[in-house]
This record gives sequence, C-alpha cells and structure tokens, in this order.
Amino acid sequence: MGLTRQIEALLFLSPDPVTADALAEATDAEPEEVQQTLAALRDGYDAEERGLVLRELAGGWVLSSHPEADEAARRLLSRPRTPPLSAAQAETLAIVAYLQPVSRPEIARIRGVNAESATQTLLERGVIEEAGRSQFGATLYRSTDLFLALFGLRSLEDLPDPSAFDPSPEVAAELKERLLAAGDARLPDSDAPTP
Amino acid sequence: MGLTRQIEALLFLSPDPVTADALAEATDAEPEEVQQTLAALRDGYDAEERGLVLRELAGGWVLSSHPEADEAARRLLSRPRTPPLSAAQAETLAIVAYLQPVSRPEIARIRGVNAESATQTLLERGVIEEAGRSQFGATLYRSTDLFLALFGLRSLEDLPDPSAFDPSPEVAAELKERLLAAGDARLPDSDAPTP
Amino acid sequence: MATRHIRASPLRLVDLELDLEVFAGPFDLLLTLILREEIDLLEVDLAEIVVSYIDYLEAKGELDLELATEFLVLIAALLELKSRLMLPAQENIDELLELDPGEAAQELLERLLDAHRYRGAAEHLSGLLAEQSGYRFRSAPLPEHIRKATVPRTDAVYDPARLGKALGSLLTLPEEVEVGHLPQVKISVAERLAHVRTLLKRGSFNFEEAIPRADRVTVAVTVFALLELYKQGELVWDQTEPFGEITVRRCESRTSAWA
Repeated sequence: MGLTRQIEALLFLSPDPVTADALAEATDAEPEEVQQTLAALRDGYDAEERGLVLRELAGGWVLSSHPEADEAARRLLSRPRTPPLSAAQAETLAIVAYLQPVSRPEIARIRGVNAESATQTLLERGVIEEAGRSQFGATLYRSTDLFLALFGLRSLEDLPDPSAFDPSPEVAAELKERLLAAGDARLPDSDAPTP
Repeated sequence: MGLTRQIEALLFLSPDPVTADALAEATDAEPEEVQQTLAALRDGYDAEERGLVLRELAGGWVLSSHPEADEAARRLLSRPRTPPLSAAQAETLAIVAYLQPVSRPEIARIRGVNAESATQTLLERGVIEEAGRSQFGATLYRSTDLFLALFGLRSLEDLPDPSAFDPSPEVAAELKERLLAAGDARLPDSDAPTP
Repeated sequence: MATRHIRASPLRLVDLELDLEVFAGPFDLLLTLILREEIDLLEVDLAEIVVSYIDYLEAKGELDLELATEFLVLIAALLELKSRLMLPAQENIDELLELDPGEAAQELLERLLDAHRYRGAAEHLSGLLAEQSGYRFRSAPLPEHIRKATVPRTDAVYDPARLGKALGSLLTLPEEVEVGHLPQVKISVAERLAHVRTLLKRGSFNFEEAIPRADRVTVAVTVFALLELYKQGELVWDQTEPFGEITVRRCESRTSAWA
C-alpha cells in the first residue's frame, strides 16, 4: 500500500494546506518519510509537466492547478450555474427583485413559509447578495448584475409589470403592502380573524 | 504548452464531471486529441499507482481519490464515510431513478407508505431535485448528476433493468394464490357483508 | 396598512391546536397549508386530528355546535380528498370499486410486484453506494483569480415572466376551503338536535325515520346529535343485531339513562 498514493489522495482532498505531521499521523508513517514523499511528489509534478503544483506554504502543503491552465480554467469554469429554479426559489427571487432591498423575515412573511434554503441557494448562485441591515438588524438582500444578465434584463426597470400577473388588480395599494397583506392572510396570527 | 498539463489542471479544478467536448473547447484542442489525453491520464494514474483515479461518470470525466486512501482520508478530514441510505431513502431513490420524473404521491403509492422525510433527505443530499409539476400540480422529482457520480454510474442507462429484481414466477404465483384465497375468505357469500 | 379582504366566516377552529407528526399549529392553518400544497395531505394522519378534536371537546367540557358541524364537514372533505389522492387515477375510482375479488387481487398483486421490484433496486443502489464510498471527490472553492465573474459573457437563460408570475401568485389571497365536491351541506348539529328532540316526543322512534333519504354527512351529523343527547341523558338506543334496526327511546329522567 503505497505512501505516495495515500499522500497524493489526501492532498487532493484537502482544500487547505495540511502539515506533514498531520499527513504522517493520518497515514501512520514516519514524519521524515512523509517529508521525503512530499518532496518527491513536488519534484515529480514539476519534472513531468503535470497540471498540478505542490507547494509548501506557511500552514503546510497544498496542491493547486498549474498557472499555465488558468486561461482554459476561466473559459471552462467561470460560467454561472443555471439549473432550473424551483418554485420556492422563483418566489424568493421575485420578492427580492421587485422589493429590494428586502429582509428575510419580510420574505418569509410574504411567502407564508420560511425562505432559508431558497435564499441560501440564490446567494450561492450569485443572483442575490447582501445589502446591509434593516433598522431592526435583519440582513437585507438585493439582486446582482448576474441576475440581470441571466434574465436578459438591461436594468430593473425592465422587470415585467406585475399587474399583468395580478389576480386582484382592483386593490390600489403599494405592491409591498399588498404582498405583505396577502402573506398575512395566508398565515393567520393571533389577533386577526382567520380567512 | 502541454495539453496533458492543462487537462489535468482542469479536472483538478472541476467540482463536477466535465465532458471531453467542454475540455476541448476550453483548451482549444481537437476532441479526439482530448479523448486520447484523458485515456492516457486514466491509464497513467492506474499504472503508476497514483492517489488519483480518473473515471467517466455522470456523462463526463471526473477525478477522485483512490479508495485505498479512504481510511487515511477519514482520519485526516474527520469526515465520516458517506452515510449509507436508510431503507426508505434507498427505495424512494430507486423509484425516482427508474420512473423519473415522478411525484411524491406516486412514490407513496408504490411504497405503500409516505415518502415525506426520505424525499426531504434525498433533496438535501443533492441526489434528487425538483423537476416541475405534474398535471395535478404535485411536485415532480428526478435524479441529479451527483447521484450518478456518487453511485459510480456513467448514465441512467447503467442501471440494470428493473425486471431483474422481480420475484421469480413461482413466488409471484404463490403471492397471487394467497391474495385470491384472502379475497375469498373475506367474501364467503353475498348476504352477510362484514364491515 | 393596505385594504384587507377578510371574509366573514363561521369558522372558529383556530382554537383547535394540533400537534401532529408533520404539523403543529391551529387546524385552519393546516387546512390553508394543505390547500397551498405546502403540506402533502398524504402525510397527514387524519385520525390524529379527530383524536385531538375529541381531546379538545373533552377539555372544553361543552359542545360548540357550530364548531362541531364545521369540523365534521371539513374532516369529511379532507378524508374524501385524501382517499382520491391515494387511488391511482381519479377516473378509475368507480372501476376500482367495482372490481370483483379476482380482479382486485390482480390489482393488488401488481402493486406488490412493483413494491418488490423497487425494493430490489433499492438494495442494488445501496450496494453501489457502499462500493463507491471509497472514491472521494474534491470539494473546494475555485481560486479567486479563476472565479472572477464574467457577467458580460453570460447568456440569458431565464424568462423574466417567471418572476412576474411568481409575484402574481403571491398576491393571491388564500381560497376558502373547497367543499364544493361534497353535496351542499346545510345540516348542522343544532338542527339535528332539534330534529331528534322532536321525534323523541313520541317516546321512541326508528333511526331510519330520522334520516329519510339523507346523505352520509347528514347521517353522520345525526349520529353525532344522538351521541350528544345520550351523553346528556336524554335518550338511549337499542340494536339487536349488527346492521339491524336501531330503536331510539326517550329517557324519562336523567338517571334512567344509566339504569
């Protein structure tokens, strides 16, 4: 069972620098042996013109890709991930897009259910971002430029007029107030009569 | 500027399986050349007893660590082994994998018990995802590329035909006989119905 | 505050707090969530709700007739809806109910074979997962210099109309509980109580007389009224054999109900 194999696998799996001692402990090998293996791996990558570079930084040893591949990597990987939006994600994104900046408690109040995981996913995909704090201390969210690009919009002005999709156009009130009122009607609280 | 170097670097950086065509486009190389390079890398890792394994999974090529390093990886990363699926999760996943897109009521009908928490866990583990709505409005589910990768499959075609798991004709015949006998016992004659 | 459309409703089931496996909160919130498909009706144990309701009655010590009627109607609607969801396809219900025992067994057999098939597939998948668990994938964020956002090169992949529609659906006020698929129910426990008391003036009557050509909800509400009057000690009933006639008799005094 090769030490080189194990060390290379461990370096591959560790996103952060890892010390030779930690590698020695994990592989149950002598620290000197591990040091030698690391040096051999590093020199091997270099001599064989591999795509990997092994470096010793302050905190330990870390694998990275060879800089020569950066341009190709950007071409391959810097595209945003765009899987289909779930219903919860579309609702949350619509609320942020139309009402920004808007806090998560408000999003939850409008949707009638909590918006935790949808908000998280939208943040990870880079279509919304944090935009400071509300006066009550809740994190506020707004949409990003990536959001505009993914929806083919030049600016937020280009968002479709919600009245086109509005089931109750006769109610004349601010969009936000109406959304909150509809949300409240879905989630009865103690002092409001139930619909 | 070596193609092997670039391809290895790109594979190292890609979190998901990546197709040979995408690699060819990113490196501005011929697809055949990329295919040859990938095969050579795979065979090289194998022959040189490296810590990396290159495999074709989920419709693309992806690097992973060698299973021989699994124990050391668990010690170093204090990450448990991939948690196994519960029976309910495995059944739900099997139904989604074979019948996708499929709704939760359909899953519940086949399993005979509800599928709420199993579905939720599978969604959280990222092996299934939402896939629109059925004509009756129920959410539909399908399997993800992560499912294929984690289960070592190149595509859904790699799954065995589900009839492979059918009971033998003898067992099926016996089941049927017992069912008929039970039906007869329940209805001895027409004028004495039992509630 | 914007104009609020609060419809008058006789419902006051807010008081009925539920603590179910899939839901904790007031009954009518559960209804709303079911109608919005935030909760799958198949996951809800309706028997548990009935038990909660009975506990609630017990605790309150009095029967709120309006509430009881509403509850019966709603739980009946939920039961019907759930039974429809559990059957393979709506149009097949009648066919299914008319299957002879052989056909029913065949149908059941198909389902058992299906279940067997996917249990086998499940074992196969579990085996694959265990076998593959030694191959670990790297999970690390892309280095900053490669990740640099490339917004200008991004193609539009989503339709903005999706956002408008999502917002429009959020503006919708929740629907009232749909019980339209049930025969129009005008029956209440109060009305049935009065009816039974009128019949009792004769001294005794046959239960069938109390429910001529009545639908099932009426029969159920009438039984409910009988139970209530039995509890109050106003009547007793006899049935000599299963499915036989039920004779309801007036009690002359409260104590005679226990005689």
